[in-house]
Amino acid sequence: MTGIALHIRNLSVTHGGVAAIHDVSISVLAGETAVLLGANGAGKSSLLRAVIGLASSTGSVSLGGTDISQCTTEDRVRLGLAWVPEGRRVFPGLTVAENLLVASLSRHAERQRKLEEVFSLFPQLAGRPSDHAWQLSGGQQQMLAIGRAIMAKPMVYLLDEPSLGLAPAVAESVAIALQQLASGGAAILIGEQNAGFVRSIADKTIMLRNGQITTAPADQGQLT
Amino acid sequence: MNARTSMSVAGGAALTIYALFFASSYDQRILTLSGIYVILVLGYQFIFGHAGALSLAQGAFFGVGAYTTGILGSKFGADFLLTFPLSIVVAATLAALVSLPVLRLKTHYFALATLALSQLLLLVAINWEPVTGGANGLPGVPPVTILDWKLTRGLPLLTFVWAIVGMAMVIAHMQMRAGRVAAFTVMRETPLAAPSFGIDSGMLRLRAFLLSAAFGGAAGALFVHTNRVVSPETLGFGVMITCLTMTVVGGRFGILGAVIGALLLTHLPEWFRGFDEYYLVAVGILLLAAVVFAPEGIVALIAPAKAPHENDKPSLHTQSKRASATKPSRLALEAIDLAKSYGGVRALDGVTLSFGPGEIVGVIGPNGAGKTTLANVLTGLTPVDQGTIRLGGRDITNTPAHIIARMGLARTFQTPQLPNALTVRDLVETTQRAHGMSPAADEALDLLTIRSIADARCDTLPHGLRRQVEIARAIATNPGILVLDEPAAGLSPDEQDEIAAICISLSASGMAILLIDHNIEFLSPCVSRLICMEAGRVIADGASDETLTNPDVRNAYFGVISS
Amino acid sequence: MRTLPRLVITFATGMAAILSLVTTSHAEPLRVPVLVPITGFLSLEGTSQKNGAELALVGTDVSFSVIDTATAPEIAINAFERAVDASDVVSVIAPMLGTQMLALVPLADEFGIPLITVSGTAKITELGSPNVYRFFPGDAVVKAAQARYAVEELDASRPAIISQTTAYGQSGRAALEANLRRIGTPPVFQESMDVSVKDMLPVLLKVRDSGADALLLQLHSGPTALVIRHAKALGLDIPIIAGSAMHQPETAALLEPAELKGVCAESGSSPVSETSEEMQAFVDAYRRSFDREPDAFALGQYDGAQMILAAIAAGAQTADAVRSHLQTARHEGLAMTYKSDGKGNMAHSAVIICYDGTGRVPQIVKRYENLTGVLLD
Amino acid sequence: MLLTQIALNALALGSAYALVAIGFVLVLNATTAVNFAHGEGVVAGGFAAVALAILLPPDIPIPGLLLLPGVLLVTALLGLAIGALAYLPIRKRPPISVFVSTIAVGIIIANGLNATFGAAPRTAPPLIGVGTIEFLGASLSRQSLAIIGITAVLMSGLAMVLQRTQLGRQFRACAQDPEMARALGIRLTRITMISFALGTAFAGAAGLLLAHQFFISPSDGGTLILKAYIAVVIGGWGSLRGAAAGAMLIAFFEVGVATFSSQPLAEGLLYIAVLLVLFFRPQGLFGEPQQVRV
Repeated sequence: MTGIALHIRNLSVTHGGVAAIHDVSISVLAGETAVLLGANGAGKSSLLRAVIGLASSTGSVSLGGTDISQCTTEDRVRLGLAWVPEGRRVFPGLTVAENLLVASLSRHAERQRKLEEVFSLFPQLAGRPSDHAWQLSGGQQQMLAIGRAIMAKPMVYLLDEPSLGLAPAVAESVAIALQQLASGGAAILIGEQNAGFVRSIADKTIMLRNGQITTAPADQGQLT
Repeated sequence: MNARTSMSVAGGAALTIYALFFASSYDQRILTLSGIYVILVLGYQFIFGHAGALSLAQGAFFGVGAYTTGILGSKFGADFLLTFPLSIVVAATLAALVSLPVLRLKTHYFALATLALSQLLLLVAINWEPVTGGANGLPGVPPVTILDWKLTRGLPLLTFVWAIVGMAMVIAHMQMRAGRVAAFTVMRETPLAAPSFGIDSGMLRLRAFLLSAAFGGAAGALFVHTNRVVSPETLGFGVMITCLTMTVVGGRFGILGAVIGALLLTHLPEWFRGFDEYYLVAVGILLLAAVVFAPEGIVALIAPAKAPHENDKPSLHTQSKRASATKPSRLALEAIDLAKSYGGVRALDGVTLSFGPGEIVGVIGPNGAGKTTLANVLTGLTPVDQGTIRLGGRDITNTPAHIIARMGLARTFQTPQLPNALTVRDLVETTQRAHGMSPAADEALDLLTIRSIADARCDTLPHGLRRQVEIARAIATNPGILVLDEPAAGLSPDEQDEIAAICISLSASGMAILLIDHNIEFLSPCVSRLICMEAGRVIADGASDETLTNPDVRNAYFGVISS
Repeated sequence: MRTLPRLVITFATGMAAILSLVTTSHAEPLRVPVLVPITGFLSLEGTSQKNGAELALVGTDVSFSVIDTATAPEIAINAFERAVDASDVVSVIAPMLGTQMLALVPLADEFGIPLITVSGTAKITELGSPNVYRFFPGDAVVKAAQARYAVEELDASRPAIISQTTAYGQSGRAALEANLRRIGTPPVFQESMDVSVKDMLPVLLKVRDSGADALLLQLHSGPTALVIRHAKALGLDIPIIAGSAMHQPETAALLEPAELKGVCAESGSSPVSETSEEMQAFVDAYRRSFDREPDAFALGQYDGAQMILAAIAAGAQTADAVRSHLQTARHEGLAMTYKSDGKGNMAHSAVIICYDGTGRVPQIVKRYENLTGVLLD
Repeated sequence: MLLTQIALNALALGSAYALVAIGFVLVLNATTAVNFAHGEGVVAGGFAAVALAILLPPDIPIPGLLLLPGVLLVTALLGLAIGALAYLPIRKRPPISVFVSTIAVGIIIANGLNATFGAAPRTAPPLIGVGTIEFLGASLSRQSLAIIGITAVLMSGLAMVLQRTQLGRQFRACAQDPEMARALGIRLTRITMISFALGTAFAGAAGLLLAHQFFISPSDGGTLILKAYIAVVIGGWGSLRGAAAGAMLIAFFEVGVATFSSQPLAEGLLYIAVLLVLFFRPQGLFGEPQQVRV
C-alpha cells in the first residue's frame, strides 16, 4: 500500500471568530507515521478534531484520494479514518471487550476475528475482557483506545497525545504497537508534545505553533 | 436607545392604547391575567434564569400566596393592605424554611425536591377541608379592598394589576442590576470556580429562591382577587407548567421576555377558540413551533441580545501601557500535613509547605501527582480529610472558598474558567464587587496589556488571551496570595515570558505566588523555590537547582521525557 | 305517569317558542352561551352537558356557542366574560364543576345573568344568589336517595363510603354522611382518594375489615368502575350503591355485564332505562346527533335549556325576564318536574338504578319523587 | 395470604410503572433531555390497544396479549415522530427547550385523543383472560400475573439487547459519550431516533398493560409522567436499575402503605420519603455521587 493516505490542504479552524488553525497543509503516506509536535494549545487537538469532522473547518481533507471535507464524522470513520482522542475517552461503563466490539463496523464473525487481533497486539487487555473500562489503568485505557480504533480497520489513525500521563515503560509499549500498525500499511498522524515519546517512531515531524506550521518537516526531537 | 428598548416602548404604548380604548371587558380580563403571570414569570426568572436552577416550586409559591389571600379574604374580609404583603411574606418564609435542605441539591434532584414540596402542599389544600375548603376551595374572596375603596373588575383592576406589574418590574430591574446579573452569570456558567472569585453562590441562590417565592406569592394573591375564589388548581402542577412554558417561550432573562411569554401564553388558547374541541391541539402545535423556531425564547428572536446583560459597542482602546501593580496586602500561606483521598486514591498524602510575601514558589510534578488537588484544597474548593491550612496566621481549614478568596487568596484554573456570556470587563469587575471593592477593571487589564479586549465576550477569546484574562481577573482584587494552575500551558514562549515577567513584578510588590506548572523553562527564571510532588507527596522542596538535581525528582518527573 | 299531557306540553311549548320567535322576528337573536368542560378530567360529564344543551337549542332561534371551561376556575371566568361580551345574553349554560360555579356566581350576579347547570355541589345554591338554577338533583336530594335505598331497601346497617378528593367527591361525601347519620346508620368506614389512584385493593381491604354491609361510592366514572371491578375480583360480596357517575353508559361500558350484577346507583334520571315514548324520542335523537348514549346530565341540561326556551316562548326577552320565569314557573321536563325551591334548586326527584348482570342497561328500581317537598305547593 | 395479594398487586402496578420509567430513561440517556410527552405515550398505547381491539373478532375471547406487537409498533412510530418534531430540530439547544417542546407534543396528543376518542375512560381486552388463580391460599389475579410476566419478558428482552447485541453496545456508548460514539462511526441520530421509538414503545406497552385493569383516558398522561419523573430521579438520574426501583417504591406506597393508612396519607408519605431520600442521598438511590473537578 503506497501513496498519500491522508491529504490535508489549507485547513483553517476558527473558534468564536479566532483562528485556532491557520492554513495548514499536511500529507501522510500509507505506512508512514507523521508527528505533529507542539505545545499544549498549539492547535494539535483542533487540527485532529477538524480532520475527523468534529470541528468545522475550511480547506479540504482527502482520504485515499477521496475528498471527505463534506462528510459527517460518522461517514469519515466509515471511509477509513480513526481518531484516538486526548484523554482516551473509553466508555467507562462498557467492558473491555464491549469497548472494542462497539467500534467495529463489520459483521459478527469479522468482529470477533478483529477482537482477537487486538488482544494479541495488547496482551494486557486480553486477560481482562469482562472488566469495565474504568477499572483499567491509564496505560491500559490508552491501549484500549488504540485497540478501539483498530477495530474499524482504518487506513489512517489520528492520535491525540497518546503518551499523556503514561509511565515510560507503558509509553514504550504503546509506541511499539503504533509501529506495528504502520508496518501493516496504515498511515498515522500523532499530535504530541512529548518529543521523547515519538522520537523513535516518527517518520516525519511537523512543528505546530499558534495554529501554524513553523519549521520544515523531518526535523526530529526539537522539543527536548 | 437600543432596538430592544424602543421595541418595548412601542409595544407597551400599543398595548396601553388597546387596553384603554379597544379592549372589551373580556379582553381586559385576559390582559389582567397576563399581568399576573408576568409577575409570576419575573419571579421565576430569578431562580430558573439567573440562578439556572430548575425549580418546580414556583407554582407552589403562587398557590401559597393565593391561599393566604383567599383564606384571610373570604373568612375575615381582610384588607388588601394586610393580605397582599402577608401573601408575599408567607411564600418567602416557606422558601426560606425549605431552602436549607433543598437548595444544595443539584439539577433534577433539586427539581424533584421542589416538586415533592409542591405536591405536599396540594395534598394539604385538598384534604384540610375546614381551613382550605377542600377541593371546592373557598368562594367569596373579596375584590381588592384598600381601606374603604373597593376595586371593580374591568379597567380599574387591570390598571391596578399592571401598576403592581410595573412595581415588580422595577424591583426585578433593581435586583438584577448589571453587577448582580454578572455575578449570577459567573455562578451559573462556572459554578465550580465561582467561589474562588469571592462569589457566595449559596447566598445568590438563596436570594434568587426567596425573590422567586415573593413574586410568586404576590402573583397568587392578585390571581385570587381576580377570580374571587381560591381552589386547589392554584397549587396544581398546571400552574407550574404554564409558568415554565411562558418563561422558556418568552425568554429566561429580562422583563421583555417575561411580558412576551405571559401575554402570548394567556392569549393563545383564547385566539384558537374557533377550532372547537381541537383548539388545544392548535395551541400545542403553535407552542411546539415557538420552541423549535425560538429555542432561546421569542425575545432572543425579535431582539437578539449578546448576553442577558447588554453592553454598548466595544470601545476600541489602543494598546495601553502596562500599569504598575498596587500594593497587595502581605499574607503568608501555611499548609501542614494535608491529606485528601478520592475513593481510595490518595491525591494528597501528608503535604506540608509554606510561602510568604514576595516569594514565587513553583510546583512541578507528573500528571496525577496531586498538583491541582493541592490548589483546590488550598483555595477551599475541596475540603481536606486531614491537616491544617493557615492564611496570614488564621486557620482557614475547610473554610468556604468564597471567604478564603475574600481574605486575599486568588487563583486561576488549569482550564480557564470564563463565563461565555460575560465581557472581560464584566468578569473582572464582578470579581471586584464580590470582594467588596468598587469596580475598576482597567488597572488589572493594563497590567496584562489586554485593555483592548475589555469589551469582548469571553467566549470569543483565543486560548492565550483566555489565560491572560484569568490572571487579570485574579490579580484585580489585589490578593496577598496568588495560586496559578498551569498558567503557561498552551502559550507561546513569548507569552510565557510575559507571564513570568508579570509574576516577578507582582512578587516585587509583596504578593506571594504559587506557580503550578510542568514547564521548567518557564518556571526556572522566575521562581525562588521549587517544590516537586509525586503521588500526592512533596518529594523535594528547595531552591530550583537543588530540586532539579534531586535524583528522586529526575526519576519521577523527567523519566518520561528523557527515556 | 302523565305521559300524554307531558308530551303535549313539551310539543306545545316547543311550537310556541318557534312561533313566538318567528312572529317577533328579533333583529339580534337571543343568546344562551354553553360554557362546559370539554377538556380535562371532567370532560366526559361536560360533553354530556354540552350535548344535552345542544340538542335542545339546535334548530331554535336562540344563538349559542360552546366554550370550553377545562377544570380551572379562571378559565371558566374567561369563558364567561367572553360569552357575555355580547348583547342579548339571556342565560348561560354553566359548567357542572362546583369550583367553577363558585367562581362564576359573583360574576353572574354582577351581570344579572342566570346560570343553568347540572352541578350537584350543595354550596352553589347556598350563596344566596338569584342566578343559579340547578336542573339536576343536588347532593341533598340524590345523596338522601342513595342513603335511604341502602338502608331502607337493602337493609344496610353498617355502610362504608369511598369518595373522591375532587369537588364532586367532597361535597357528595359530606351530604351522604349527613343523610346516613340522619337515618341512624352512620358510616363505619370512609376514605377519600385521588382520581389517579389505580389499585383499589387497599381501600377495599379496609372496607372488608370494617365489617361494612354496603358500600356507597361518590367517585368519578373511571374510579367507580375500578372499585366495582376490583371488589368483584376480591370477592367482596356486599351491595354497592354508586354515585351518579355509575349511571353513565360510558361507565357501564368499562365493565362486563357480570361484573355489574347487583350494582346500583343514584341518579337524577336514566334516559336509557326509560321506556316512555317521549324519552325514547329523546334517546333516539341523542344517538343520532352524537353517536353515543345519553345520560342524566345530558337530559338535565336538555330540560334546563328547554325551560329557557319555554321562558322565551312565554315572552321573556331579557335575562331578567328569564330569571323571573325560572324563579316562579313550574316546568314539566322529560326527566321530572322542575320548580325552584327559592334558592335555585329546580330538581327534587331522584332514581335508583340497578344492573341485573345480563346487560349494560340498568333498570330503575326505585323513584324518590319530590324529596324536598317543593313540588307540593 | 392478604400480604401475598398486596405484594402481587404492588408488584404488578410497579411493573407497569417501571416500564414507563425505563422508557423515559432510554430517551434520557440518548438525548440528556426530558421527554415530557412520555406520559401521553402511555395513554397512546392504551388507546392503540382500544382501537386495535375493535379489529379483533367481537365474540371470540382473544387475549389482549395479541395486541402487544401492534401497540408496540404504533407507539414506536409515535416515538419517532416525537423525536423528529420535538427533539432533532433543537438538539443543540439547552435541554430545557426540549422539556417544553415535548410538553407541547403532550398537549397535542392528549387533546387529539380527547377530540377523536372522547373523554370517557376506555378499557382494553384482558391480557390473558379474567379471573383469578388460586395459589398457596391466595387468589392471584390473572391480569396482575400477566402484567408482571409481560414486563419481565420486555425488560429481559431489553437487557438482552443492551448487553448482547451490537445495537445495545452502541446504545450504551452513545449514552456515555455521544461525541466519541460518533467518532467511532456510530450514527448518533439513528441511535437517538431508535431510543425514542423504543422508549415510547415501552410506554405504549405499559399503556396496554394498564388499560384493562385500570382503564385509560386521554387526560391520564400528566400523572403518569409525574410518577415516571419521580421514579427516575429518586432512582438516580439515568440509571435503568434506579428507575425500576423508583417505580417499585411508588407502587409500594400506592398499594402497600395505602393499605395500612389511607390513600391521601400514603401519597403524602411518599413525597416525604422522596424528600428524605434526597436529603440523605442527594444523588438518588442508584446515582453515582458527582465529582467534577476544575
